[in-house]
Formats: sequence, structure tokens, C-alpha cells
Amino acid sequence: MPENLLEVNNLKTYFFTRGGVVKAVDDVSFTMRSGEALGVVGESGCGKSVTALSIIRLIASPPGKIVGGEILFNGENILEKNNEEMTELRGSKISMIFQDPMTSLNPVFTIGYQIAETVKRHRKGISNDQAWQRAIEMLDLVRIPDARRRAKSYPHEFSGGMRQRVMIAIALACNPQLLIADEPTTALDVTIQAQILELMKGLAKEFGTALMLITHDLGVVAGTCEDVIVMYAGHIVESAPVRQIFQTPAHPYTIGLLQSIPRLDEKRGTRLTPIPGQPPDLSREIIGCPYASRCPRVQPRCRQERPELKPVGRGEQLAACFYPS
Amino acid sequence: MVQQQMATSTATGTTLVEVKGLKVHFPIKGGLFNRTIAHVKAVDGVDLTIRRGETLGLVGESGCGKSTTGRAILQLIKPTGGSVKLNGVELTKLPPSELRKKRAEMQMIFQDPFGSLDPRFTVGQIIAEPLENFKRGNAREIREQVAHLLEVVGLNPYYVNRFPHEFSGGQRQRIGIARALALRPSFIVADEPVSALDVSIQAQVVNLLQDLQAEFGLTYLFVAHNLSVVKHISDRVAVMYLGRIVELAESEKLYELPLHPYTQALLSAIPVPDPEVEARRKRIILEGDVPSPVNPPSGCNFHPRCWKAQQICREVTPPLEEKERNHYVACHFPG
Amino acid sequence: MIQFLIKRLIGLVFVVIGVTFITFIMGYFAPGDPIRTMLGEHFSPLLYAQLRHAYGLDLPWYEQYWNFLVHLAHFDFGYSFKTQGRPVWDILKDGVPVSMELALWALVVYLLIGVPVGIISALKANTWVDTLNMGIMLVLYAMPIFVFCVLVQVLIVFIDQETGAGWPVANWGEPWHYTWTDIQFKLAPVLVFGLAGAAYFARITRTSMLEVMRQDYIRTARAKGLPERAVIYRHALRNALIPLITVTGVTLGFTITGAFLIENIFNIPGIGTITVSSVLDRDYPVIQATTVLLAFGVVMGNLLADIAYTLVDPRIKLE
Amino acid sequence: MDMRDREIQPASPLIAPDTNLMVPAEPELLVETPGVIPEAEGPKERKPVSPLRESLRRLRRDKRAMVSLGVIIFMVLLSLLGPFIYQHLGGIYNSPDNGPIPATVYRTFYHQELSHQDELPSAQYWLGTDDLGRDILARLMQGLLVSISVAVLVEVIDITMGILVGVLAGYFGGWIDQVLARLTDIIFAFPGLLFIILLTGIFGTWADTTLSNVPIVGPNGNARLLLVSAALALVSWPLMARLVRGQTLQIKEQQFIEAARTAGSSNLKIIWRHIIPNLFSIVVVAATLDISNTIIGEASISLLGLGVQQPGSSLGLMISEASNAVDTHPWEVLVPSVTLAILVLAFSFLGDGLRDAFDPRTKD
Repeated sequence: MPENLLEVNNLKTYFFTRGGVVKAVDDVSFTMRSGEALGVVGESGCGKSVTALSIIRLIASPPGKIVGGEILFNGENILEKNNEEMTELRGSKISMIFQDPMTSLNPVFTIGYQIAETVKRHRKGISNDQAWQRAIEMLDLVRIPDARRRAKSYPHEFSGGMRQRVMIAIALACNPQLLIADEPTTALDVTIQAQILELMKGLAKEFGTALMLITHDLGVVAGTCEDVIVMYAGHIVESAPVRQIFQTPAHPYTIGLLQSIPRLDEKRGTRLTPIPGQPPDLSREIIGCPYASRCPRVQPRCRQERPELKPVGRGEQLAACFYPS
Repeated sequence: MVQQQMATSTATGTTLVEVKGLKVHFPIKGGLFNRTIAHVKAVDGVDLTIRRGETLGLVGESGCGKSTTGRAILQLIKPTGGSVKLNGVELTKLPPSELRKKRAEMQMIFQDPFGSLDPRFTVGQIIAEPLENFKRGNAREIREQVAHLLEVVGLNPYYVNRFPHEFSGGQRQRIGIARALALRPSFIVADEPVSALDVSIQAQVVNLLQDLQAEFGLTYLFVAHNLSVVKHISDRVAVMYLGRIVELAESEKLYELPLHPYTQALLSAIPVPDPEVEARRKRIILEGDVPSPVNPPSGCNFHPRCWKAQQICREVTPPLEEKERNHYVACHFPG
Repeated sequence: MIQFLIKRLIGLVFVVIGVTFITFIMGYFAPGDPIRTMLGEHFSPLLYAQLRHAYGLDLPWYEQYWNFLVHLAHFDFGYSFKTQGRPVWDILKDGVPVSMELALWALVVYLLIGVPVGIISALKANTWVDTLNMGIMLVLYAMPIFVFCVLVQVLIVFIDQETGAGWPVANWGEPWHYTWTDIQFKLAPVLVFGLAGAAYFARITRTSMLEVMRQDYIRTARAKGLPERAVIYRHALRNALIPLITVTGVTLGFTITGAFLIENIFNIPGIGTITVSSVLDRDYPVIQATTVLLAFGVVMGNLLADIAYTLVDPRIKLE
Repeated sequence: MDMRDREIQPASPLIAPDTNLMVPAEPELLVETPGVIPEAEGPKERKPVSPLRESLRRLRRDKRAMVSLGVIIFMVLLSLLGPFIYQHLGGIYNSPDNGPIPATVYRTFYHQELSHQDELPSAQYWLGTDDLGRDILARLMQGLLVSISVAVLVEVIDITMGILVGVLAGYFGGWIDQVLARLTDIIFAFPGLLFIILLTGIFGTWADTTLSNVPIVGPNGNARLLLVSAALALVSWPLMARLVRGQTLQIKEQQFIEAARTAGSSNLKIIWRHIIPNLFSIVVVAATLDISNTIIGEASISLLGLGVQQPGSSLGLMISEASNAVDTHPWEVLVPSVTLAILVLAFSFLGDGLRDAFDPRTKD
């Protein structure tokens, strides 16, 4: 048994568009242990979703293409698998749920069918009846009341929160080792978000599934994950256990993010410190640190060389900055 | 110190906007003859006063009627019932031409930085539109005002002839703010002004809104679903649920000591970017979804999700009452 | 469901009344006197008056129209002007099966060629297969149908001359009979008609399929580990075909319009040919009858499509 | 011909509406944002790019559309100037029946030179003659003139009525909307061609006598063109209005309309400055595609013998006359057929190109 469930090394995923090559994910490396809850944080366009889609190999191609690196899942390189081996893996060992529950379920099939379909696909020799029973069991697990009856409903008869529960049921139906959740609560209201996060966290624990939670909301990460990766402009700029990221952030971008969002528990009269400017255009060549143009601590060296992700002396904390704090 | 000054200044501020019993019901057509078969009770009896110079936050989950309330106050949606007074003038009964004149005093900042700017107008034309409508000067004077407004919101006046699609989301939102400021209004409804923006850009816009308020003495109704942002910018906060206001208090107080169970659940559901705090906090996880505003529950419409609900909650609608000084709540069992 | 049907039937009656009213008013205000035309140069005033009365033309217009509607409710289309005393239905009954046969086979070609071509194009989007397919389909679709007919005729003539075969360039065989001669007659018009419609279906299918393939639920299906076959034929196709149902209903209008021209060029004795000649002869009762028939066909087509739509798409409730 | 209109109906779920009004769905992958101005960047000499200019730039890159545009311009010039040039290039011809006649006579579309029946192309008759010895090229140019004039006339009515009624129905709703809905219902059930056949068939002879006094269009058997145009416009404008109505409803929901109202703009001003300019692209595309229908419609009517009458010429009439002898003189039917096909295809391609240029995402 390899030490790490997932090991991503130097992953590069580019999009080849008419406007040029967009380096959506550029040289990204990280690892995940079995059963770990990892948060991937960043603003839109930072490459967090593309990283996730690369792991499950669902990058729309063309225009997207994984051009370099390796993704080791249980020690095997996913990028070397053929399509058939990949479909075996998806939904059984690695599952994914998406941002918009309103559009992620097929409108013409019943909820139960869509869960049972996954089970049928991955459990050899299971009967239709058994698959349906498993679907109802899963609906029960994600706490959909009256599961037996509701299994026969169509997605449009469910609210957004309920649909996201169904998505979780589909994703976990085959006891996967890794669940990737791409902004699973962004489209939902806060009270529903709390329900879904709670449910997902609990079930992942129960199933022993590692959870990769992709979000732009630092608050969500703080309450759900053990480790955090911060991405910016296609790169990982910082990675650390959750407490360290929030208590002793090292990268100026992480610090900037933390200072720019209002907190519910802050005292009144505090002023936000915004990050000036906006993220760089990824279709252009970026020389030096991608954050240099917005960084308050920028030095001449930052504009010429790209900093590597290195330990910053506090245990497991890594940062890609020449002058970390 | 700062805090206290603010509290006193808002407490003594005179009333700018007064809303009483505001109702907005949208008809649902159907049946054999396309008759109205039901109503969506988007806003169902809202009372509010907004004081001169303050920011009133209006917060709630999607579909609770907060945006509709903002629009109904500005008469962009004709209210079904109730009264709205701006500076003592009743807006709901004004004839269209009179209402148009009143628009100079009340403006709006929109949520969608893409959809709120006409793609075929240049930045200059967008900001000049209200100035032209109200004949604020000749062509040259209007041009000068537009350039000045662009500077005020932190954009280079050089870009006056550019089109909206050439700007980023944050920049577009600044253009929208410049347009809202053009007529020097006293009252601005900001409808989710930062929710479409990236986190690092949100702070830029929030700070800008605060600076402009200080500079021009603006009064804001700040509508948003993000309670952290609302709390940050607002002097007082009103919480809406299913078309009604369930709690209204000074923002600090609301967070420290929420009285309505819904507010308590809402606050506890908001994640705080601090693992220590998250680990300590006790969560109230609400069961179920928000009911449909077509057929809201009887009595207190929060009762099906409330853990404190009693028989009276199913039968009697609790009125919004001042339970503590400047702290209003609509609940039979507050606290 | 019942309420929906009632609502649609009311709409249907309304449309048929609208259509007949327009046709009636046009006929009523048309210049010239049909009875006079019927009688030729020499006639007695008495006979003229008798005929006018027999056809009800001496009544005020609203009574004439009312009588027409009453007769229509009894499926009675009245008598022809041109061939005196001959019931309109007698004239139409030969044309109706011919036109229906032509339309039905054309529809089969639409679906059997158009839909698969559209699917293939969508799956191979932006490759040479797609470009070629869509190039051909665009030309077929945009070209006037009668020009297509003429070009095919020229081609048949050319082949006949080169090979000495006696392939016919016009006429129609016995309706619903399929001997070799019948097939020879029917093949060219059906193919021409069918391909023109197939081009339209191919374009719609491609667009619809591409649209569906972009949807989030297709990504979900892939993320579940379904093989690409299942993703396309189970998840995508079912959704992509929903808009095609509406299109099939709408197509009836096109089929009728196209039939007028096809029948004219290929000399097919269908309802289109009858309509055009009755217009030239100003035989109003026949015109009225064909208009009602065609309008009824179109509306029924749309109604059936609506019903089919609700059966396929669980999101639509008939209310 | 009804179907062509459907393809641009906004009501259909298949067709993406005007991009300029849409929020990009997936910002993370949206990489074609044209040069957003970076905040750090200082003022630079760069021309502002209006959405229209951007679209025209895309159109210029579309080879098929540009070739089509060239073909259309060529055909328009051919129909307007062609006859004069052509008649200047021919010499005197000694006709056995008519004696010496100049090219201004025998190269007219109505002159019958019975000594030259059913001829293939020659120096005297560049595209040959028909069964009555008339110059096919001359008839072709006249036919094109007919097609293009009808198209222009119909589109003017179509666009004016379509925008007027469509915007009013979409913006204000109410009874105008109800009437428009009923009207389009009837038109969908009443196949356009059938209606035109009825109208032209019933009022044709009346038009021959009454309308032939109208200047320019009247003489030479073209009197019925006015009738045909009116009929075509009558069936096409409600569809345009419906399209405009749908688009208006969509634009009306955009926040910039609400913003204009907040800025104190009156309804009239909002319609004039915000709604109509944003309808521009969809109306231009629809009108271009509809020209194909109009041209086909006119040709169909003439083909059925209900449009242009002898000795006038129309592409449809030429096809109809020649198709009787398709087995003996295929050339005579090929020339007008191919010309008509090219003209119609050119408008269709141009329309498609315009649609892509206005909305690059439809091109997948």
C-alpha cells in the first residue's frame, strides 16, 4: 500500500484557444493521504477546478489538454490509463460532485435510476432490483425523507439542496476512495450550505473517503478541512495544515485574501484591506512571480524569477515566495 | 470610540425613508382562461425606516424578497400595497412624470456587472444618461462631470469612450457606481453589489462604497445574502424570511445577541475563516428548505423549521416589536 | 391533461375559424362574379338568379359565412363552382391520399437520414466529416425546393439519355401501391422532398446534440464512469430528441408548402395541384375546403407534438 | 419556407440569444475576453472597440460570408446596370422577320426573335435563347431585378412592422401582445405559400388592370409584383414581430433597462436608445435570412403562374416555362435554376455569417 492515496506531480493542463495558450494549471504538485480532507482555495480562474477535472480526466478536449506531469492514484499513474480503465475508476474509486445541483442531474431520468445506474455500472453481476435497493439506501443516508417514494421522482421535483444530496448519494454509492467536491455549496443558501457540508463531512468519515473540497470561501475550508492548498494564477502559492494557514499565513496572497474578506466576528469599525489590481491574463507569458504585480512586498527579484514551493520552516507549511512572512 | 459615535449619530439621524406595510404580490396565471390562480407573496408586509446618513443592511436567503423590497421602495416594481415615503413624500401615489423627477434623489447599484451596463453604450454615455435626462448642464459640462465621476470611483477618465466589455467585473461595478452617483442622490439601494465579484475585488468595492458615503453623505439600503459583508458595512441590519422582516437591530447587537431563532441559525451557519472559532462554535443546522412563497405557512412562517415552535406559532403571526431598545424582533419566544 | 387538451382544442377551433374567415373574406371581396364566369357569355337572368340562390350567394356575407361554418361542422364542403353540382369532397378525395403518401414517405426520409446525420456531425463536430455533412445539408436546406426538383429532373434526363433507361421525370403511380413502376414514379419526388427536410432535421439535431453535450449532467454521467456509448445514447440523445418532437410538428407546415411546388414540378395529382388549379379557376368552395383541411392538419400536427413532448419530458406538466 | 424562420426564434431552446447580453457561464474557462484593461496599465493608444465593430471584424474574417456578399453585390449590379452594358456590346442584326435591328431591341427581355429559338450560347445571345427566341441573359437580368426589388420592398415592410409591433408587444404586453399572438397562431396554421397563392390567385387579374398604371413597376406584366410583395410581407412580418417580441422580452429583463429607468429615462427613450439598438443584430440576421425566403416565395408564385406575367420575366417564370421542355432543352431550365440557387444560397450564407459574427459562440 503506497503511503499517499493521491500524488500529483508537476501537473500542467493547458487550453489551446484562438486567443493563445492558456496555462490554466501550470506545474502543480501536491499529495493526499487516505481519508484526508483537503481544501483547495482560490479565486475564479486560478485553476482549482481544472486541477480537479484533470485528476478525474474530464478536461474538455479540445481545447483543454494535460500536457505534462503525473497523477499517481494508489501508486498508479492515471494519465497512462486508457479510456476504459478510466471509466472503471470514475464513480467507483474516484467520484466528483459539481457546483450547480440544478443542472448536474439528467432531467429525463428519475433520481433512483440515476443512482442505481452508477451502482449497476461498477458492481459486477448486481441485479436491477439490488441496484434500486442500494439507491434507496443511499437516499436514506443523505437524509432524503421518504426515500422509497422519492426515488421515483424526477430532478425538477427537488430543491437545490435536495439535488445536491442526490449528487452526494451518486458519488458515494460505490464507496469511493476519493471524493472531489467542486464548489458544492456555492449555488446554495447558507443554511442549506451548512446542511450539505455537515452531511458531506460526516459521510466521508463514515465511508473512509478522502475529500478534496474546492472552494473560494476560506470560511468553508476552515470548518471542514485538515489541510489547505491556496492557488493563484495556475500555481499553488501556499499549502499547509488548516490552522497554520489561518494563524501564520506565509504567502502575501494568502495574507491579502484573509485581510480582504469581512469576518462575522470582527469588531465594528475595522476596514478591509483590498488586494489592488486583478489577476494576470493567463494567455500571456508570465515572467517571475504571478502575484508580483499585486504584491505589497514585491522586490526586483520577484519580477524576474519564479519562486518555487518551499518549506517555510514551520513544519509542513510550504509557500512559493522569496520573501515569506 | 468610533463605534460609539456612530451609534449615537445614527440614533439621532432624521428619517429619510419610511416604509409601511409594503406588499408585493406577483400573480401566477393558469387554468383554462389564463386567470390568476395564486400569488407569489414576494414581499408580505414590510415596515422599515432608514435614517439619513446610515447604512441599513437587508439580508436573507434567496427568494426571501429582499431584492424585491429594494426595488419596490424605488418604485421599480409597483407595490401591491403599503406606503413608501422618501423625505416625507409618498412615492406610491405619484404620477409617472412626478416619480421620474424624484428619481434624481434615489438611485440603485445593481448586482450584475455584465447585465447592468448597456453593451452598446460607451462608459461616457452610460454615466451621462442620467445627467442628460435631468438636463444637468450642456454637453461640455456633462462631459466634465462624467470625467470627474470616473475619477471619484477610481477609474481613469481616459477610458470614457471605451465599451463595457473592455473592462473587468470590478471595473464595471465602479462604472455602475459612478452612474448611480451622477445625480447626487441622497438615497441609494445597493442590490448585492459585490456578490458577483471575486473575493479579492469585493473589498475594493466595499471600501469604495464606504468612502463615497462619507464624502457625499449618502444613505444606503444594502441588500445582500452575505451576512459578513452586510454586517461589515451596515449600521443596522434587517433580516428577512419569506417576505417579512423577522429581526432588525444595530449590526453589532444583532451578531452578539440575535433574538429570532432564524437569525440565530443563519448566523451559526456562516462559516468563519478561523479554524479555532469554527471548532468552538455550536452549529444550529436547520432542517428542510425555505417553503414556497406561494403558500407560506400559517402564523409565524418560520415555524416548520423552528425548534422552539409551539401551537401559538402555527396560528398567530408575531408582529415586529421592539423587544429591547432599537432591537425589533417578530417572534413569540425571542432570545 | 384534460384541461390542456380542452385549451388546445379551443385554440384549434379558433385557428380554423380564423383561417376560414380570412379565406372567406378574400373570396367574398374578390373581383368578378363566379356565377357569371360559370355561365359563360350567354345566360338567362332567371338561371343566373337560380344558381346564385342555389349556392347561397344572394345572402348577406355573414349568413354565407355562417352557413359555411354550419356545413363545415357536418364535414360538408358544399359543391364546386367549376364542375357544376360536383361535391367538393369528390374532387378532393383523389388528391388527399396522394399528398398524404408523399408527405408520409418524405417524413420517413427526414427522420431516417436527417437525425443520424445530425448526430454524427455533432459527435464529430468541427472535423472534416462534420464540415462535409453540414456543407451538403446547408446547400440542400437553403436551395429552393423546386430548383432541387428541376436539377434532379435534368439529372434523370441525362441518365436516361446516357443509359437508355426510361426512368420517368414526372407523374405519380397508384397511391399506396408499390409495383416497380410505382416505385419508379415515386422515388425521385420522395427523395427530393425528403432530403430537403432531412437537411433541416440534420441541422436541428446537430445543434440540439451539441447543446446537450455541453450540459452539466453529461459531465455527471461521465464522472459516474459510464462508458461513452451510454453517455451519448442514453443520456445525451434522449434529451437532444426532445426539441425534435416540436420540430416534427412544425414541419407539417413546411411539408404542405413544399408539396405545392413538388407536385407542380413533378406533375403529381395531389392536393397541392388541386388547390393551385382551383385558385386559377376561382373555384371558391374547393379553395375553402383545401384551406380548412391543410390548416386542420397543421394544427393537429402541433397538438400531437405537444402531447408527445409532455410524454417524453417529465419537466413539462400539461396544465 | 415557414421553417427557416423558426431557426432564429428566441423561444426555441436551441438557439443562443445575442451574446452581448449574456453573462459568460464559466468564467474560469472563458479565455476570450477581448483585452480587458488591466488596472496597472496606463493610458495607451488603443481604439475603443464597439460591439458592432468587433462583429464586423469577425465577419470580414469569414470567407464564405464575404464571398456571398461579393456575389450579392455582383447580382445587384448585374440587374441594375447589366442590361445597359449588354445592349451596348452587341451590333446590328439582320432579322429575317424584322429586318435590321440593334442590340437595344433584340437584347431586351421581351423581344421575340423567332429565327433564333431554343439556341445555346453564342456571341449574339451570350446565354442562348428560349423557346420564343428571347435572350436568356436579358431575361435573367430582368428576373434578378424582380427578385431583388421584391426582396427590398418586402424587407422594408417586414422590418418596419416587425420592430414596431414586436417592440410594443414585448415591452408593454397587453392587447397588442394578444393580437400578435393570435395572428402568428393563424399564420403558423396557414402555410404562408398557400395564403400567397390565394391572395395572388384571387386578386391577380384585378392587379393586372388596376396596378399596371403604377409607374416603374406597372408595365411589362410586373403589375402583380406589388401584389406578390404585399402578400409576402403580410405573411412574414408577424414572424419578425414575434422574433422581435421575444428578444425584447429578454432585453427588458436585463438590468441595464432597470438602470435606465432609475436614471430617469422615459419608456419611449428606453425603447429608442436601449431596446432597438440591441435588437439590431438579431433583426439584421433575421432579415438577411428572410430575404432568401422572399426570393424563393416570389419565384414559387411566378412558377405557379400567379406572379409575373408574360412578357415580363422572373426567375420562377423562366423555370416554369422551361421545365416543360426539360428533356429536350435542359440548358434553358438550368440557367435560371442555378442563378436562383446561387442568389438564395448567398443570402443564406451571409445570414449565417452575420449570425456567427454577432454571436461567436453559436459556432461552437
